[in-house]
Amino acid sequence: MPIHTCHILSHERLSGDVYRLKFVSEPICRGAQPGQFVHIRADVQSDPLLPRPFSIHDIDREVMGVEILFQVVGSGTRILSSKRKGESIEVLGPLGRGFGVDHERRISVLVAGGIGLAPFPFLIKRLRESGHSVFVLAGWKTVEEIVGLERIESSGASVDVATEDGRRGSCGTVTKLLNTRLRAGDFGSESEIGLYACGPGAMLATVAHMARQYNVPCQVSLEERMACGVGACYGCAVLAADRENACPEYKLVCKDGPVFDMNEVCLK
Amino acid sequence: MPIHTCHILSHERLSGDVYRLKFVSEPICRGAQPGQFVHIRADVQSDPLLPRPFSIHDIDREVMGVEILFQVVGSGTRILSSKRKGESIEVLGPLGRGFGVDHERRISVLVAGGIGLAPFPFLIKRLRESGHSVFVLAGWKTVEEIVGLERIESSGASVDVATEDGRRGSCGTVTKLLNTRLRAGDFGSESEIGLYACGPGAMLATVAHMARQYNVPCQVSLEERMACGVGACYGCAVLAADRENACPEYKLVCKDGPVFDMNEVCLK
Amino acid sequence: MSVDLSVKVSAIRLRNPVLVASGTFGYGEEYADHIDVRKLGGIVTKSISLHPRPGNPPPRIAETPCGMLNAIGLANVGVHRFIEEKLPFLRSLDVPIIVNIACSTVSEYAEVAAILSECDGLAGIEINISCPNVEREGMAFGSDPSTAHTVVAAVRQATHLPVIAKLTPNVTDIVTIAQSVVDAGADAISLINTLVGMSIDINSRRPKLANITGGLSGPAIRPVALALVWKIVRLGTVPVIGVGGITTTEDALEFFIAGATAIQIGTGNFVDPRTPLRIIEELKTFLEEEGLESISELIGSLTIEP
Amino acid sequence: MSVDLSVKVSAIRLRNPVLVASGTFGYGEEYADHIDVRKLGGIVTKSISLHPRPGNPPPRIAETPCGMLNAIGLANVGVHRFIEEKLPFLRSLDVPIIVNIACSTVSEYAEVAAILSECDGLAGIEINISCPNVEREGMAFGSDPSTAHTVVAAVRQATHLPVIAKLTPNVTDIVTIAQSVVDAGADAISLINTLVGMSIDINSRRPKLANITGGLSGPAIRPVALALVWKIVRLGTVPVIGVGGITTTEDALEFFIAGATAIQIGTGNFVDPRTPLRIIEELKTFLEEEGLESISELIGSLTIEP
Ligand SMILES: Cc1cc2nc3c(=O)[nH]c(=O)nc-3n(C[C@H](O)[C@H](O)[C@H](O)COP(=O)(O)OP(=O)(O)OC[C@H]3O[C@@H](n4cnc5c(N)ncnc54)[C@H](O)[C@@H]3O)c2cc1C
Ligand SMILES: Cc1cc2nc3c(=O)[nH]c(=O)nc-3n(C[C@H](O)[C@H](O)[C@H](O)COP(=O)(O)OP(=O)(O)OC[C@H]3O[C@@H](n4cnc5c(N)ncnc54)[C@H](O)[C@@H]3O)c2cc1C
Ligand SMILES: Cc1cc2nc3c(=O)[nH]c(=O)nc-3n(C[C@H](O)[C@H](O)[C@H](O)COP(=O)(O)O)c2cc1C
Ligand SMILES: Cc1cc2nc3c(=O)[nH]c(=O)nc-3n(C[C@H](O)[C@H](O)[C@H](O)COP(=O)(O)O)c2cc1C
Ligand code: FES
Ligand code: FES
Repeated sequence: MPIHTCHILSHERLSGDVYRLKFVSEPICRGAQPGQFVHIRADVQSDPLLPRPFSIHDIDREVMGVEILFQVVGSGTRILSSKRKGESIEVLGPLGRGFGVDHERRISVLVAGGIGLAPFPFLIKRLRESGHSVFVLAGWKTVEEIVGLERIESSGASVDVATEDGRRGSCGTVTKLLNTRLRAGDFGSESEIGLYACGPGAMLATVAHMARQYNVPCQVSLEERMACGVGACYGCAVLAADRENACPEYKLVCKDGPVFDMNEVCLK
Repeated sequence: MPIHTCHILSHERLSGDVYRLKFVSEPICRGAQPGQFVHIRADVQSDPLLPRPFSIHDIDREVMGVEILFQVVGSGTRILSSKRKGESIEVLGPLGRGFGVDHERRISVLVAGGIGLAPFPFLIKRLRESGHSVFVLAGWKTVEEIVGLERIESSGASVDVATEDGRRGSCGTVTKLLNTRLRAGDFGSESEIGLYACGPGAMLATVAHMARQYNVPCQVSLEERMACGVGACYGCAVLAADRENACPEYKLVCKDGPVFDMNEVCLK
Repeated sequence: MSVDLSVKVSAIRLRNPVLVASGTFGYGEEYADHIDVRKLGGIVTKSISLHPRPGNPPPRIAETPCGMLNAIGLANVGVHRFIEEKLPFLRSLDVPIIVNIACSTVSEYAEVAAILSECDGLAGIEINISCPNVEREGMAFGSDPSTAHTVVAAVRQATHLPVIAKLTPNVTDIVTIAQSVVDAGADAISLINTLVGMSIDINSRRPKLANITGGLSGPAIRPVALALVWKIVRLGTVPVIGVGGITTTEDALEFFIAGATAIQIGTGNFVDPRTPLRIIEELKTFLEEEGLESISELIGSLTIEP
Repeated sequence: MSVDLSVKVSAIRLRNPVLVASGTFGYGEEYADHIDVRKLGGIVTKSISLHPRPGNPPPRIAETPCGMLNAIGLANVGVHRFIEEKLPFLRSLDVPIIVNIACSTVSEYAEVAAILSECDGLAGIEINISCPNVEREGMAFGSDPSTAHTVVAAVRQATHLPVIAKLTPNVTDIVTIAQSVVDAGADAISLINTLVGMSIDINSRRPKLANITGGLSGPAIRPVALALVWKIVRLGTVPVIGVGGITTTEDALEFFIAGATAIQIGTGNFVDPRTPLRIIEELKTFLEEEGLESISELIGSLTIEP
């Protein structure tokens, strides 16, 4: 899909530094898969120069709207956060390989760390359409950071929260919560479970570790610095699995991912 | 005066590409002389990097407002034009040497080419306060470009317009108009006249030429690319008068000017 | 009658003078879903070496003011897989294909050039001489006139294809280097490759690139590229292809006015994949508005007397 | 207890490590109405030559992406008027004053250094060796190790003041140049001076600078400056002063972490004259937040192992 100029339908600040922005794009609405991303330039300015990648948060077919959920961490996201309804942004996408819906395993457990929740509303829709039961475990450091949960709650998934400050849901990390739930067999039979995870690298490594322990498949959504977003610059490499001691081999997050099977890449 | 952050009081588009912006600055309001300029950064962005110089158009003591009149010609002025009321800009000033009010010559003739009208409302105020009679000759290429004239008309100066397309005022350049008026003795006795000119380089050279012919003093406001605006970088040099064949000597527009006596600099 | 954008870079005929730069456009296929690559003036491939190279560990890129650093490490599939897997698609486009080659020894350069010479449908070879020379303490081939001469002469001997030498800006005296590659038989010169740069994450106090330093590209370096292009154009030897920080038609025009016969878009593809095609269209408009019939009337039209 | 920002650049003691760069702060007085110049770590003057120089014809500056080009042409009042007209004010500030010198022959360099040595109240001399050497076809003194050595040795002989050699980035091998100026007796090295660049007005088809090419400065060049600073720091010979594109505290921190003992703000003064003072304040906050007692704990703290 060529890069195109997209009109902003709505833009709201959900919490201190997290925003939800909705823009119109018929091609993305029609073509996107959950877990894919869009490469966005807030403006035609040349500083920052490069587009910024964001997971597709949700799509709204009625208005051909595409949503992203993003956190302000630097100049690119700051400028994006200043865009108003009615203005436009430049969007390239949908890009990359999204989540595969595992039709053999109809109990889907989605694990999110912080803003890693971003791609899940769209994924939940797709999973529910395929008749899966969906459990979402979402973790944050503090209760103040919790954001975007209503969308998940109203999606028909059952939601469990973990906070490290213990002021909402279970106390501790989301991976600790996952472990508890898996151990207790809360989701159902292990042979029915498929894991989908998005969040910081360390969290993904822990989730993958548990997945191996419990012998369930796991898909992880990775992040890496990107330039082109389409596999042309070789910028967004991640080490392929089991390659640490051999001659290294790399995968490209933008083209081979951002969603990988946990066994394809080296997580740490 | 240190650089300071100034609140925008109003910002209006007067015509296709000309804007009038008013910001609050008590120090500039109190300290400025007509013909001085302010060095403005529309934002803390780093592209464009440098501040842009603008003449002080007018000041409004009641609200401590400072106005500039500017034309969009490139990225700096484009970004400035997008600033809204309530936002703020970074301002260094007042800078440079403004117009000297010649108390011996109480008939002031102001000649403006296009956006060169910018510094005149403030100058007219000062001249009128000093009891001068003020004539303004203002020229534009086409009638569509005429902008900012009401302010002059309501200032108590008598105004004469020239357009090159002949669709308003006299037909031709403003220097042709000046010549006609001087020849006809329309302003009064030559020994009473002082000329003040702002506009493109070629226009200033012609005005200076006439001033010599009619033996009247003339002050010209010059433009040159600026970096520091305070005389520190030596970037805004203009050739000093009568130096073309000798070892060159330069004046700095930001420190020695922007207003010069026509005999100080080499105009062409 | 419409304006003529065609140029000749030595024996390479281009329908229009806007190419995409090595390493920024993969093997052509990556952008094929996003723009009509058939309209490009030409495609310069990612640097190809004799054997496949995995490239450097991540992070490989970092953004800098109006620019970016990269330390990809010449990741590529190697010349054999290139010919098998990548070339058929490229050939199908009916666009001049220039293969950029990068090696660590002189004999490897010659070998890769010879292998490529056997292939149909290539328009030329661009030699990336900015790579570290493993035989000489990793110093870049292109930073010394005599090693630059050796590499270009070896490639020249190994192939009948037009040879473009791509120069590095990280040198004291680019003129001597340019002269030596021309003496060695280069048909054209492209410049510039990236400047050496570095960036540090102040929180972790680590370099932002795993490789510590990387190559700076993008609008930030455009003035440097333009100065060097103009310097080499003035030698009046071979055609010059301008590369470095071009993202708009105005940028491209600066290079043509300075005397570049063609240009390459690198980082500009990342900023907006439409960049090269937009420049091609807007060049036509510009020439029409200026009353020029062909781009060649613009090339080298810089006025330098006061 | 408050954090300690003081550093020693060889024998030059600075209360804080933030200086203003030559050519961007005039003779100190120009900015005195706008900021409290007494708070600066030090002031490096505009380059001074033996005789006054008018400088180049205008236009002398042009803006480029995240940077600017200048071709001021070393306009200055000459060493004698400097001492009479400019030095008294500078001396009154109680801030370390470093006089930057730029000449066209080796003997002029020595002469200017000797004249300055007679003055009270100077903290050091910075040698701008990027100037064209009129005795060698206008090649910059600093682009060759042996001419760089000659100039620095001549100045070293002529003065007891600490000598800082300011290097140009427009060279193939900055390490050799650095080693030669250290051998010649430089007490410290500052870098970088500007990169050579050019820009063209596409409407008039003329260079934007009357001088055709000029020096590129500003954030655009920061990655280049940082890479070179890090390279010279690793030699471990003399203290290094980092210059190039610093406009924020984060930028400054990159240079300290890479190992610069002090920094200079150049173009950053034009962007906002408060830049150096703001960085001084924010450095204190940063150190406090990191739990460091002095800037020296930060200097050279780059981690490069994975
Ligand atoms: C496939 C993909 C999907 C993403 N989806 C989302 C999303 O849905 N919502 C969201 O808020 N963010 C998402 N991100 C991260 C987002 O792209 C970065 O936060 C953004 O690019 C930062 O830009 P900036 O200019 O604000 O920050 P910068 O000033 O560029 O950097 C600020 C900090 O953010 C980190 N960072 C910047 N870019 C990346 C990146 N590409 N990957 C990892 N870390 C980075 C840097 O390490 C740096 O410390 C995604 C990233 C990828 C690769
Ligand atoms: C003392 C002084 C007072 C000024 N007062 C006013 C004013 O009251 N109203 C107003 O509209 N403009 C005024 N100008 C001109 C104004 O500063 C420029 O138009 C502005 O800097 C252009 O910035 P830009 O980024 O939009 O354009 P750029 O992209 O930088 O340049 C666009 C074009 O404008 C020309 N230009 C840019 N800067 C200057 C400059 N400093 N001097 C001359 N030409 C320039 C260039 O040649 C270029 O072709 C003044 C300039 C000076 C030096
Ligand atoms: C991510 C990236 C990868 C690159 N890889 C190569 C390469 O493999 N071979 C080469 O000769 N140049 C390579 N370059 C350099 C570009 O071809 C070009 O010379 C340089 O980026 C300057 O142009 P630009 O500013 O338009 O990007 C690469 C540049 C970038 C940004
Ligand atoms: C307008 C201007 C004038 C300069 N004049 C001099 C000079 O006279 N002597 C000198 O050694 N460096 C001079 N420089 C170089 C600066 O001191 C500094 O090395 C360079 O600009 C890089 O730093 P920056 O990016 O912070 O500006 C000048 C730079 C500029 C922008
Ligand atoms: S971002 Fe360019 S290859 Fe992935
Ligand atoms: S703008 Fe710096 S001296 Fe005038």
